Amino acid sequence: MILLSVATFKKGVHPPYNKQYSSNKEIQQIPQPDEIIIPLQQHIGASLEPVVKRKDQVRRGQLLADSDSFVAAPVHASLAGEVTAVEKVPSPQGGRVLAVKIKAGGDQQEELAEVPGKEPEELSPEEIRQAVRQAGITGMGGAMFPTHVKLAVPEGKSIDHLIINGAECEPYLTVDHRIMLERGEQVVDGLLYLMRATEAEQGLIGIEDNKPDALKALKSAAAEFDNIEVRATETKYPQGGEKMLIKALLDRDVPVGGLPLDVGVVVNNVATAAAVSASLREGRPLIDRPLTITGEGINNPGNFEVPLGTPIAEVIKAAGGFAGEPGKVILGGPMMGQAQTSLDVPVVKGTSGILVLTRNQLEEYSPAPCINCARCVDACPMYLVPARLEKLAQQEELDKLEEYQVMNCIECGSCSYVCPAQRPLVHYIRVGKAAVTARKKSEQGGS
Amino acid sequence: MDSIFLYAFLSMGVLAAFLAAGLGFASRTFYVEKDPRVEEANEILPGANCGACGYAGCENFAEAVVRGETPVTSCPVGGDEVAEKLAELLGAEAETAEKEIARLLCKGGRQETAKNASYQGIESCVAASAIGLAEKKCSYSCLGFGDYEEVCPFDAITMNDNGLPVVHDDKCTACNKCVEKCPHDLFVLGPASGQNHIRCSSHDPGKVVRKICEVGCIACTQCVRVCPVDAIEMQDNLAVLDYDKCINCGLCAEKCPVNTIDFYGEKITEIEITEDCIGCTKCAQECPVDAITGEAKERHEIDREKCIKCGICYNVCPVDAVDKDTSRD
Amino acid sequence: MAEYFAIFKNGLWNENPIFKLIIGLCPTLAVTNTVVNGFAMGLATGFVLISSEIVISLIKKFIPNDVRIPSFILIIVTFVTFTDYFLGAFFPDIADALALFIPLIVVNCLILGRQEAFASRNSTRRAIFDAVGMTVGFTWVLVLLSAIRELFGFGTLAGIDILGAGYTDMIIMILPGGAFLTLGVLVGVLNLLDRKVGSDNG
Amino acid sequence: MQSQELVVTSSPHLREETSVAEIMWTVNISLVPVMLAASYVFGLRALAIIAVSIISCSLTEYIFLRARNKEVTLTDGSAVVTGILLALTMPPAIPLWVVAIAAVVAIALGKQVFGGLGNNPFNPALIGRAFVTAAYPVLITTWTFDGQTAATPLNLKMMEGEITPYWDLFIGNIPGSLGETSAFLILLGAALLIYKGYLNWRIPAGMLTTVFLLTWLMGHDPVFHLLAGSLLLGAFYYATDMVTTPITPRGRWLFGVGAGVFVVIIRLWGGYPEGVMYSILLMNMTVPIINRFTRPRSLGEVN
Amino acid sequence: MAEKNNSIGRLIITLTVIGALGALFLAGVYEWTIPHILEHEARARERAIMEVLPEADYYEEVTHNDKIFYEGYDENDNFVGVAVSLRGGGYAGEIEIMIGTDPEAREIINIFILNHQETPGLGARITEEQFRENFENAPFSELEIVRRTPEEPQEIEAIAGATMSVEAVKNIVSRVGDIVSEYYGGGS
Amino acid sequence: MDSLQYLLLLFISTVLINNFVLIQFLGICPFLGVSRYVETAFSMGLAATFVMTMTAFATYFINTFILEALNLEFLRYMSFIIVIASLVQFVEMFIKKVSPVLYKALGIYLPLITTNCAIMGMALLIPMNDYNFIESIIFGFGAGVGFTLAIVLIAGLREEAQYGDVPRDLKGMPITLILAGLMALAFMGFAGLAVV
Repeated sequence: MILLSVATFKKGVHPPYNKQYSSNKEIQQIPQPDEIIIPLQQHIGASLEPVVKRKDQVRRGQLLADSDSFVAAPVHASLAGEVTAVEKVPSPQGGRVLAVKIKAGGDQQEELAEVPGKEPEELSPEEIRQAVRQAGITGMGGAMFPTHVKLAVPEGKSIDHLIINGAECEPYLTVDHRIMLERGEQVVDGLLYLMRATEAEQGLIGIEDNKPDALKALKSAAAEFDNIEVRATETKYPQGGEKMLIKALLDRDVPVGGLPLDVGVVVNNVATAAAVSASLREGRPLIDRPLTITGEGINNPGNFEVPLGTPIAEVIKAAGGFAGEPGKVILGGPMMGQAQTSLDVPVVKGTSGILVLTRNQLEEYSPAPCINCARCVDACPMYLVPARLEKLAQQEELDKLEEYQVMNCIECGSCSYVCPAQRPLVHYIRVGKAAVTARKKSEQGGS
Repeated sequence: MDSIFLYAFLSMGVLAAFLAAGLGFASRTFYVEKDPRVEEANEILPGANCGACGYAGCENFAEAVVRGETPVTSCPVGGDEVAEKLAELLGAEAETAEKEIARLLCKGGRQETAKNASYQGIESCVAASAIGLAEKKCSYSCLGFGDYEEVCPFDAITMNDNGLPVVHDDKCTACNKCVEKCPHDLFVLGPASGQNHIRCSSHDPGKVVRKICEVGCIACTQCVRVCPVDAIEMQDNLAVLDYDKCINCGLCAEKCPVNTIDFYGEKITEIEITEDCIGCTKCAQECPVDAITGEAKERHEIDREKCIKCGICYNVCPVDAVDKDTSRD
Repeated sequence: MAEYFAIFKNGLWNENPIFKLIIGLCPTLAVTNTVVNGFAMGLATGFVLISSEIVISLIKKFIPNDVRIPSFILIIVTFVTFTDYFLGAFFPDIADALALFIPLIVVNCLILGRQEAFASRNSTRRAIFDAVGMTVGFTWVLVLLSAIRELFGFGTLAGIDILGAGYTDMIIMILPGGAFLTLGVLVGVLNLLDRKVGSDNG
Repeated sequence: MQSQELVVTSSPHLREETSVAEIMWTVNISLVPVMLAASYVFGLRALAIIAVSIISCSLTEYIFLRARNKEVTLTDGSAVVTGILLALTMPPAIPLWVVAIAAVVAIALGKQVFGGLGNNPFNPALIGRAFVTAAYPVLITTWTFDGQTAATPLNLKMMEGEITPYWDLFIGNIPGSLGETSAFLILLGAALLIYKGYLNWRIPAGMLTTVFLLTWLMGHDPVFHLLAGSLLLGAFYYATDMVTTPITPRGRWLFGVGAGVFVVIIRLWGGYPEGVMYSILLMNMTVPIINRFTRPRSLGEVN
Repeated sequence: MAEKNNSIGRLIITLTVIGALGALFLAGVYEWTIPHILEHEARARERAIMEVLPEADYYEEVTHNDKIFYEGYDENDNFVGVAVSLRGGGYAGEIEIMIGTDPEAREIINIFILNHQETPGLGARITEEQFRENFENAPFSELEIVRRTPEEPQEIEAIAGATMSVEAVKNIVSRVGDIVSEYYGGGS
Repeated sequence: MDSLQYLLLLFISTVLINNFVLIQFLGICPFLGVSRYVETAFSMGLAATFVMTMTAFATYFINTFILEALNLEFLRYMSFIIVIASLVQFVEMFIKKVSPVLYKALGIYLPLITTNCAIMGMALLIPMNDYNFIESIIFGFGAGVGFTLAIVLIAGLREEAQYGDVPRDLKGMPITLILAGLMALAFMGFAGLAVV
């Protein structure tokens, strides 16, 4: 009977969660870094124009770059000091990206926007969206989609449910767990603003049932609000995937190529909700974020509040440095995070964790041939056929890739995780997606 | 028994006439305007409609050939002869331009370029770049998996021991496949006669390049300054060569302090104006360093101090009165 | 003469109808269970090919373009029927063995293909050399294939016992499956040879 | 701070601890009881057949991989699986050289020409067996039991209309191929595979149910048809060969049902007493088409 | 070629001429070859009849109700038996068998396979002497296939691996009794 | 009832047991040539089936009422090929006129069919087997269905084989022939079904 009360979706996998390293460590403030690097592209959308130049003195919280485009989120200085350069730096997403470098100096008192701490119902949706955009808030679960864009409900659509994603299904990561425990009220408060912004009637908070304390904390925080429900979901990867969570909580299918709002839902991460609350109550732009640093390769795993732009080397230092020989440094969780080539890359808005795996933990990359065992088919929460997509991507059969719905892949990694032949399925699917996208672009450009 | 002859004659005659009438009727009634080249290609083909090419009949194949979907060699029945004729038909317009060859705009192989990390995954440049992973620190550099080896339909690209692709000039047909494929856009088509190549694509500032690549362009602009014909231009920290202007003198390669520029041609070691000079002054006008002096209608002289041995005078002299000595570098 | 020889040689290897052009496979597979059958089929096809190439190269000028193919087919079918009756009258055993595949020479793309690709564009003399080259090329692969199949399938070659009484006949070799498999492997091996030889020369 | 370069790979960075080799060797282990039973019922000759089959398969695989300059992956156990499965289809009196030929064909024409493991469209062991069935029909249909020539239960039924008692079929006290003796031991091995999650239940379920229902509808003894011959072995081991079966859930049902239909057609009306081998080969042929038309509807996909 | 006159009339004339001339030519070929072909057929038939009626010296073709019977006579013009050709489905195609019978004794004398498409080396072994001997002196009744050396006259020994072909031959031969008895009564 | 069962058996036998391509070696050229993709293979099969049924119909009449009636069997090949050629031409014209969609799907395969020996073989087998009118139609249709089945199946297998690492010298035709051989091996499972 208990099982029945737990919401879930079909398929998926059960990787070892390994959250014990940091799940009971409180979020701490990291020591102030000497230099920060703020990339000007920390969101999906148009790139930003810097509004500061070399040698400028900036205060903490000062706007560094913005764009005229709607689909963009401005960035702010998370450290007071002098701008030493505006140049291309290695990006955590790979490649190079324009960034503002700031050397610490002077008063670190932050500059807050003037926001009269109004209650949600006193504000119009538009006002909330404005404030959220000014604060530069993007999705903090990893995708970094500008939050105000998510909240802008297009004409003809309406939102009935606003879901706060507290599933945190990525193994190792515990930061959302800690946020819910330590800042539960802020999360619920953020949810109320988000509901107001989208005019959603119902707020839903989904939390995997391996975090009973967080469930309890949020239930009590939300107890006074009738229109907010806190629900347990099955501990299963990728429960935190937007589409999975919607399926689990509301049993709605987000259409292929569509967004949650097509089924009347908006999903936000708990950290995002907390940031929304902070921006509306205190006028605080998104300049710090909590994250988990963990893994077998870290001496003192824990959860830290980190100024954006802090090089990950600093965070690693704060967590006691490497334990043993580091093999992989991953931004994000082990299932979807990105392995880094360098420790100079900065923490950005979507960095929910830094995972360090030791060299000894890594297996040799030696994929065997696919034997059609179909474990990937049985694991894929999106009902795709990864084994086939891999082959189609190899052969660059773009028409068939589209026919097989390659664009519907959420890159959760379940297929690669279960593959007995160690096939780089997700990697091939990404190649395929990139090729399909490129073709679409060139077709649009051509016509 | 004679009736057999009669019946045979009549019945087959009637049947054949019937067939012919049908065919003639069909070819007129259902005449459709088509790409004339398809018709021509169809004429060249055997017309046996055997399907061995994989298409539904010769006409279908002709259409595919004209659209460039299938190589001219794919009609097994027609053999080489048909392939040649088809190539002739389709190549008619392509022949006019100068022969081009794919060139690689990166010289930083495993030895020259600093390594950043060790990549494990699909051994393909496209795959590595699709997730933004690269082993080398230089984010503009050749990823070194050699996708083009497979991409090149003419086997004109092989990977060398240093992890860089090598284009074999004799096999390259400038089909543009490698240019399209390379995720870092490191291939360009240059004239086959071109002897100078700036083999770098990095837009990083010189100080960054210096740290991560031994042969990367550090944007010192020396080549720009030395070029007698202004064929080199700095574009965002990178020297870019205009093949149309280049005269293949090799001066830039000589000057480049980091050896980014390759010169395959023959460097002029000695140049002088012979007695054949008619004093047309053409060379003097063209000389980029004003090293040629002399009155009109008299034999000109080259000032050895000033001369940079670019060879322009040799090229422009209308009466071949300039002699040069070359030696391979 | 060298030119004619080149045309002739073309059919033997470079444009071998079976393993390079991959046409005319129905008889290749169906009748090659004994060397005698394979050889006879090669000759029968060759006869039709040669005669029709001669006739067509002679009358090519009189045939309007629109009925080119039907005319060729009519000429071919005449020679095929002739071959069929001729074999039936004087070589009944062979006629029995080849059965349906004699009339099917009509629709062998090799024949029609050569008319179109060669006979209708070349002089009669050149056409003869082409036809003979193609015939020899077609026949030698047929004989090779049937030799392999007969040897393993019956333990004999052209009816002569080779492998002795102790050999257990490998019946699959004379069945359809064996025909496809043998030809597949054979073409593969010939490709390999071709590549090896080619790379030595080049 | 770091002595060596960091390793970069695509996500995910976690993998479940399984491997192709583990799957293959588990299949091999699950077949041990059947092999032991075969050597108990048919004597040491059975072991000789199994040994020849495994060695020939491995050797052929080795030669092919070496000739193509590929990594020699004999340790993945797939050649051994083919060897064992091939041996289990052989009648006990078969000359060993026939086994060797079957093994060479199985690996060479059944598997390696398509590029090796994972690429073969047909079950290699069954290709080997079908090849020698066509090549040496007499040798392959000579059955012995206790040193005597004997007819298999399905032969008996076809020729004489005689039904072998269920209990004999179940415990394996019957003549037949090496692997088609004891229904019990086959179920035991299959249970291990199901427990490990290496066996997809849809195919055997579809195949056995179809045979049961169809034979029953046609007025035959369904239990006899389930237990006799190589149906159980085929349903659990040959028809579930991952490489040569559909990868979609619906496709697997279809495959099982189709194979079941062919078994019944061949057994009841065909020229052969047993049709399991051919029915699986025939269904192997349809796998690309089945996969194509049973692609699961992706989440949120309309139609 | 393409510039040639392509009028419909010309198309028709060309094809008609080729077709008609070809037909004429073939009619000639037919006239020339047909006697030979018929002769071959006759000779093959005669050989088969002599094979199944070994005592006969010559035969006469008799038609009863559209069915052709070959009556065999020895040099003294004594009736030695009647042969008939029957067909039926085999394993791979139709099988045609010449069967010699002794209507008096209600026995089969011998059989000869005229045409078949059975598997070479397997089903095709029905043409072998050893198999045909099975039918010598077999009675006019349903024959039986056994997998051992035959002991009774109606028993036919199976060929290993070619059950279907043997079955087909047995079925065809079993029919001969009724057909022959209808016109040649015989015996009892 | 009896004859209905017989016709059904004739159909099954033509499709499976005596499959034109895999057992009788007829129509190998298009079988190997036009089997690169499932879609084209299927269209080819449909077009062939249609023409085969029509051909069976037409040649039956020609054979019975002209050739046999006038004792002109020696013109069988010639008349049949003319009939097939004209038929294909007329069908193509007809489809083009009636349905451009159908023409795109089927019509473009029609020219290939003239030289498809499965059609000619089928036409010749009818008088050889002494089929009556209905049997001829069933036979023609069954032969077409059998051809379609074989060509679609091998197209599926070939598409799949492209993903595998086929040895270089076996790529293309050789591997297709081997596939066909293995298919023929599997089709042997149907052998003997006809005798029922």
